[in-house]
Amino acid sequence: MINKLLIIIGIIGMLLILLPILVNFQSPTNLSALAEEYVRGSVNDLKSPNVVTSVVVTYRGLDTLGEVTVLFLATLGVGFLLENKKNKSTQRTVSENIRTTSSFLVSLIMVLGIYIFTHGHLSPGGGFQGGVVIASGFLLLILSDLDFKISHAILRFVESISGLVYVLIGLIGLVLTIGFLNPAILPLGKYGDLFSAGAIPLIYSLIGLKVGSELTNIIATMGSDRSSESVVKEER
Amino acid sequence: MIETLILGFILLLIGLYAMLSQKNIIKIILGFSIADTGVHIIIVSLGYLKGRRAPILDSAVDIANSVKEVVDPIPSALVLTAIVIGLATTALMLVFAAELHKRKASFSIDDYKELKW
Amino acid sequence: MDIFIKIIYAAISILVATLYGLILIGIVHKIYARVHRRIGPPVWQPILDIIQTHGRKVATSHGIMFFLGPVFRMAGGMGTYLFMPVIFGSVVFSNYSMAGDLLLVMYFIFFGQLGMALGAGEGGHPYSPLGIARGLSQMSTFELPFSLAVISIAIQYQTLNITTIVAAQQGGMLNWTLFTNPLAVIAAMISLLGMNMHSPFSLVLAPQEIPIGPPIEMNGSFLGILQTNRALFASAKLVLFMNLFFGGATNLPIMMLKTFSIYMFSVFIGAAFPRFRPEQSFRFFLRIPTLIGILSVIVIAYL
Amino acid sequence: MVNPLYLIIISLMAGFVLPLLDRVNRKLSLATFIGVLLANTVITGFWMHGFIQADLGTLSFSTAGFTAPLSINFQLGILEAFVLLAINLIGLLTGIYLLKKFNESPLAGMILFIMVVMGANGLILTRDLFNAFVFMEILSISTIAIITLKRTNESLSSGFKYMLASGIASIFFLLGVVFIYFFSGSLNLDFININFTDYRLIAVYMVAIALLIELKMFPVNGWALDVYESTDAGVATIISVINSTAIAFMFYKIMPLLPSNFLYIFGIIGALTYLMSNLMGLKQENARRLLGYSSIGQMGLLLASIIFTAGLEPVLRIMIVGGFFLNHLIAKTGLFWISGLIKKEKLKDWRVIRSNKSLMIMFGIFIFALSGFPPFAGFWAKWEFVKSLLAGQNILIIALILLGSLFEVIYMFRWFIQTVKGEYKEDELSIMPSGKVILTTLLGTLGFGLGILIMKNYYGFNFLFTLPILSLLFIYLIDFLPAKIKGIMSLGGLAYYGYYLYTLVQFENPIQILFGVIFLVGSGVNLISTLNRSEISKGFYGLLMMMIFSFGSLLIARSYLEFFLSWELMTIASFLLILRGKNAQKASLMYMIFSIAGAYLMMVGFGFAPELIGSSALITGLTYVQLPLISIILLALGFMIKSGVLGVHVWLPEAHAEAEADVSSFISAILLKAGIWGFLLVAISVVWNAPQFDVYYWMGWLGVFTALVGAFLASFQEDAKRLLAYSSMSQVGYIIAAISMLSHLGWVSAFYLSLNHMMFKSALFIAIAGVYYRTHTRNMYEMGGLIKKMPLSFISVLISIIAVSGVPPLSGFGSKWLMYSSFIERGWYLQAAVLFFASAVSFLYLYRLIHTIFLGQAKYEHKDVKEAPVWFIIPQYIFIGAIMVLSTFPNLLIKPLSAMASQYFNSNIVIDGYNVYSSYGHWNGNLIMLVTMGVFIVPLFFLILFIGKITKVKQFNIVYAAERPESPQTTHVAHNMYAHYRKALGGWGKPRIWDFWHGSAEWAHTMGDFFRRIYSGNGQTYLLHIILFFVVVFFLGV
Repeated sequence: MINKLLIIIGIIGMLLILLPILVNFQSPTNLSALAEEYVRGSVNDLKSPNVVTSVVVTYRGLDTLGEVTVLFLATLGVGFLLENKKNKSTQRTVSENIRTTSSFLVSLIMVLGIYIFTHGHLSPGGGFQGGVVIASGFLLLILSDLDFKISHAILRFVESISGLVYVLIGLIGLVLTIGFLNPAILPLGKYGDLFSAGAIPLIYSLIGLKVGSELTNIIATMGSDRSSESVVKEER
Repeated sequence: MIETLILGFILLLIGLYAMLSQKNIIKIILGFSIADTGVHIIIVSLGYLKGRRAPILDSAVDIANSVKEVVDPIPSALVLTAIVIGLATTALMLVFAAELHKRKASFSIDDYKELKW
Repeated sequence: MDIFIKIIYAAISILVATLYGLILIGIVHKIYARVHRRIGPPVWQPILDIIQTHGRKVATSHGIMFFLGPVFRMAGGMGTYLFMPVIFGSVVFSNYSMAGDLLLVMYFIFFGQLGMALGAGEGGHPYSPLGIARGLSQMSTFELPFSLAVISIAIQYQTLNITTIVAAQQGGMLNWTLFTNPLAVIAAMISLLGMNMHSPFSLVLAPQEIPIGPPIEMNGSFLGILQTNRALFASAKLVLFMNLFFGGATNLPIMMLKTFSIYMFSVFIGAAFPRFRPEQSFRFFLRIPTLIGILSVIVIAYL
Repeated sequence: MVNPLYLIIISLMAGFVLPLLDRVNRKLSLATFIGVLLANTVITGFWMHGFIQADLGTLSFSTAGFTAPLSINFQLGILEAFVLLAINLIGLLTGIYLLKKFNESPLAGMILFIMVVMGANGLILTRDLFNAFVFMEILSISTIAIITLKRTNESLSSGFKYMLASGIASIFFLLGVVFIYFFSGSLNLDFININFTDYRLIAVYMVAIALLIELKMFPVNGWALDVYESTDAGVATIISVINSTAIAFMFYKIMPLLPSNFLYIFGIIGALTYLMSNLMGLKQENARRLLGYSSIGQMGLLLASIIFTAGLEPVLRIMIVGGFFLNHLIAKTGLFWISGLIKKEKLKDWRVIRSNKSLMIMFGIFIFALSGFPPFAGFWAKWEFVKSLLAGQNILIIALILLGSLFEVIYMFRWFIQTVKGEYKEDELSIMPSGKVILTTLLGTLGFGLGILIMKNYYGFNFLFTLPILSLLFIYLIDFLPAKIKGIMSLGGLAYYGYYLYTLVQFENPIQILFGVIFLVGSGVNLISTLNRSEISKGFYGLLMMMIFSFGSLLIARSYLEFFLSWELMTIASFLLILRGKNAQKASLMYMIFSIAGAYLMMVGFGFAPELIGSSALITGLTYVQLPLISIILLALGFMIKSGVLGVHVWLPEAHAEAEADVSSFISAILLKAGIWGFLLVAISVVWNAPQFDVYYWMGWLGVFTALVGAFLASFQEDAKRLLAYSSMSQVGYIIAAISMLSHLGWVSAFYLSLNHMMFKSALFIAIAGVYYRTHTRNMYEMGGLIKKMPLSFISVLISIIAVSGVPPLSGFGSKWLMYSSFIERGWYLQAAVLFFASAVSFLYLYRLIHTIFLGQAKYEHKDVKEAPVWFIIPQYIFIGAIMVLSTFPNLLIKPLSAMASQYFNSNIVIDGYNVYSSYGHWNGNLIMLVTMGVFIVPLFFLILFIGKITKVKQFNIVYAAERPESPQTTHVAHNMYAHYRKALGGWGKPRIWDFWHGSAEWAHTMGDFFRRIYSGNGQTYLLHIILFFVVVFFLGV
């Protein structure tokens, strides 16, 4: 009872604290100085139409590297926790329709994913989005094809190599003393081209690969882990 | 946009309330996810400028006058990172939940107080 | 040469005091006997007793400290007496009062008691330490009102020098401390009851409980010395009280008269009251007399 | 220099490449793992070196070819370099520590470890708020994942609780950062230049609260405790040290954004965390969880110090914050490591540590460091912190911190004592891996060295002040020698030291010489008694010399800090000496607690005191300053605790009784005088600059009642050493009262009594030590009749008790005479009466002491007892000889003492030949001695001449109702000797003070137990705490 009351007090308190922000909220009419510089710089310095991509990959590239690391850590943690639990998955059947459709869809999904991360600097999307799409393709495979076994070794290899190359690309900038993660190590090219904006498409592709393999890894690990259910059954 | 901002706050508070009041670990994680989503919506709505376009300077945008035409790209960039981190956290939480369940066959958070005081 | 004369004077002084003390004890015995409707022993009986005990051929000793106990006791008695001026203005009876003041006398009283306690302790008889424990405890309690009284008169006369205190009380009875500072005198006189160890404060020698008390193992010459000392020590204490509270004495008869009166005070009280239990005695001293003592200090110092 | 970005890059590359390398060979990945940590350490080491060599300012490193605020930048200044070096070094060492574990567990452990370190590095370096968020997430996710390195139910559930809490914290942080961007238009700390007032406040508030949650502040820290308790020792180390440090540094970085009223509240929260977690720690029995409480407390202290040193000059600030930081870093790392080696949960099971000497010493070092003892960094930090807080009038914070520190000392030392004194069985022994032991030893040595470095380089202490520590180390090196050789060497060293102080340091004031005699000559003579030790006595002489040299330093200290340092060193040494006693657990703990409490009072008292002018010894320097009243009271209280004044005396009998026989005399005769010395110093400052309120009048009363109560308590003891201890308390009461009089005669008597007490109490304690050595009991009723077996001891006890009692003609009377004369002269009449009473009562215990041991009936089991060993007899007779000389020729002493006191007061005693005249009376010690000898000799000769034949009789030949007594036990009146007195005292005889302290301790434990119930173990409750904390603190601040 007291607990309930305290929860309500807490939530109401939070509300009261946050309310002034809503009350005083005024939608800005201009970009902040920093945002303006990003918008201009994206066109002029980086030749990348997608400003968000410029910010994500270049200006705040360190964040993105960190972000990739966080995902990497989560994968690692998931693997670490669910290790050595390769119980047989419970029997279930998959209809023929789904199996056929999915095998057809998967290739399309993969292509879409690759498209998204290679065109990250031109259109909406990017490495993460592409990676997620690829992972969803694998998810579909795992769900539909019971015999589908994805090799953790390959996933890990892709994951490691793409991460390593990503850091190395950044390192080249540092070695050339033009700055860590500076995409200008490659020619900037023509504005709007696929092969433009320096190393941005390359980095985004690597991110795409890495995110894709990591998420797939997580899904695969979680999917293969059925031990909890079996324990429950035994207890029942 | 004030409407989405309000929505974000409501989601945040709903999420927090769920985290505080639900006993089921999965529901608590869901609560966290809801709150996290609320935060993401708040971030995006803070960067929104009325009547402007996404910050992708393709042919539809007047490049010379781009700063007057697009919304703030920074929150968009931040939210991207935030989403991924949120995803990672949620995944890890779920794995913890699974592992806990494996040991005690319970999803009630009240069952996991071996350590106290 | 001076020092030898001094020693001779001291010897005379001690001799007189001892004889006086012995006769005093004899008189008391006589009084007690008459109260009991007996004829009683002659007044010189204590002297005969001493001669008799010294005449014993054999003395039993429990060890060196036992041997020294009576010596300490006697030295304490002699010392206490010698550090006091007995008769105001008399060269013979001024003793070694120049060695120290009232504090010295008060502390030298302990010398003999401590030594005796040690000697008796070595005797190994359980009654000795029992008596000593009672005695020490009671001593600590009556010392409190007594010290308050002493402090009170020290404030009053602005000195701790006994000769000066006596000098200040000269020139008529009304100058005595008894009249100028009655509260202090009351406190001190009640303490005196404890010091003299007459009933109701006769805890140490309490014949029915711990027969004879500390000196129970003493015999022969040891006992003789103790008896001698009892007389000397009694008169020393009386002289101290006389000096402090009753104007001192300018000659021997006055001294004897005054000390006799003081002594009779405790004798009469003792004849009238039964003995306290130890804790009753301790509580008694820590209550009324102490309050009177504090009062006397406050009255003298702050009013 | 290497770009600090490499700290991130190398770790990341290693993290990504390790899964591949591990396929090749595990050895390779282990090498890489260590290589990365080593590289980090080397890089930061170079930077630290660079910053020390030259003032490089703060350097900025940007990324992506753009400068801040466009891109994310790192900042590296000396502060960052220092913190980075520290955490990377601990990271490296802990990595090595965990190497074996990592070799056996999945690869993920190593990667996660590297990532924790990387996250911490990034968090410290980055200037971008959102980037900080990312690094914080890296840090917490990798920390959470690595918690499961030890796979148990507990670690999993605690990890989940951690996730929930850090999830909420990250939501707050993220929202806060975004709001900050929304309001200020920048994410870079260097470019945020608006004030976060009114509704904007929430932005920075959320960031700050998120950091406080991650810093595990009270009460939002329940999850952290579970984590500390359940995870692997190495992991706990990195959470406690690396993780927390990085977050604390982050807080430091956002501090400029926070409004001052909120900063103040956060500071209070920090101090409160320190207090509460230590209070709750009192009830802990699980070692790991206790360390968790302590870690959290230390973080609170660190936070408070970061906040409240904001206005100080940088060097001082580094001294304080850095001191606390390093202290926590080293001590906590060490303790967690040891916990990993011990593998025992319960505190009391840690006694197996005794099987490994060097680990045990390290354990001690960490405990002492954590409790803020010199020479460790925490000591200096605490000193400066309290001083700066006082300058800022932050009394509340000081109270919180010192109280918290006291609680910490209590449980830490309880643990320490339990551990080093506990008995362990052979089968409990576990073999400690020597590598880890060496690592731990290295760490302890590092901490010790750092402390010495601060001492030498920052403060520039004179050689003499480090001597106590050096002597401890030196004697530790030669500890294999027999005790006698060490004893003689110590004696020689002490002699030279005394000579050195006397001739070369040149005392400024004769009072120093007097106390020099008490401290050094007294110690020297007492030292002779220790030569009786036949075994090697490991550690004994080192501690003893440390204590003695600390006494010396106290005399010549020229600043408050020098004095306090020596004081604390003395406390350490004496504590460990007392702890050597067989059953000294409780006694030494009480001693430690009271000493620390006193030390804290002193610390605050010194903090209030005005700066000294010039560099003369305190005894001169203090004359010219006007101490404020509060300072006088606190200092005096602190010193009185050490002297065992009424109310705070409860440690004293315990410590005296339980210490080794030859140590007790040092404690009673000399250690208590250190308190007197301090008390005197305070009094000296008051003589010419008296405060408005006559506080000394009340201290006088306190001293007087100490004398009385001490005498009574002594009379009721059965234990000889306890009796003497209470007797010391009583005597100290006299001295305190005499000093408090602030008059010439009062001080003369105080000096006289101090010296006298040193002599007779030493003689008594050594005599009792001799008796104990022969009879193996301290209970007086178990002895009796020893006069025939131990006549020499008897004589020395006899003379000593005559000196104590003040019976003429011995020197004790001099002190009594001076005392009463001065009291009456000063107008303290009633006090004088109480003292009369006290000294009358003192006869009770003195007689009890000598009678029950030496007189009465000898016990059968003592029939073969011999005289005490010659090493006990020699010092006794040196003291007895000195007492006799001073009794016969009191002028030898009175004259110089009078001269000492007349530096401060007009002399009103006249010394004429052997006569001493006060305005009230006079005293001729020499004549008294002669007369006494005369009146003693007359009856003696009379007796010898006239006694006739003496029959020596055997035991039991007594007049006992014509019966033979049953046994000595029933005949020897000794047990409960003054029962009737106790009965007469009624309710006054109850041990109320003891009950009070007992009650206080009980109460504190109950409070701790009450408060820790908030940590219900339920992760959801912890969330609720967080939300409510968020709300409540906000409304408090607004």
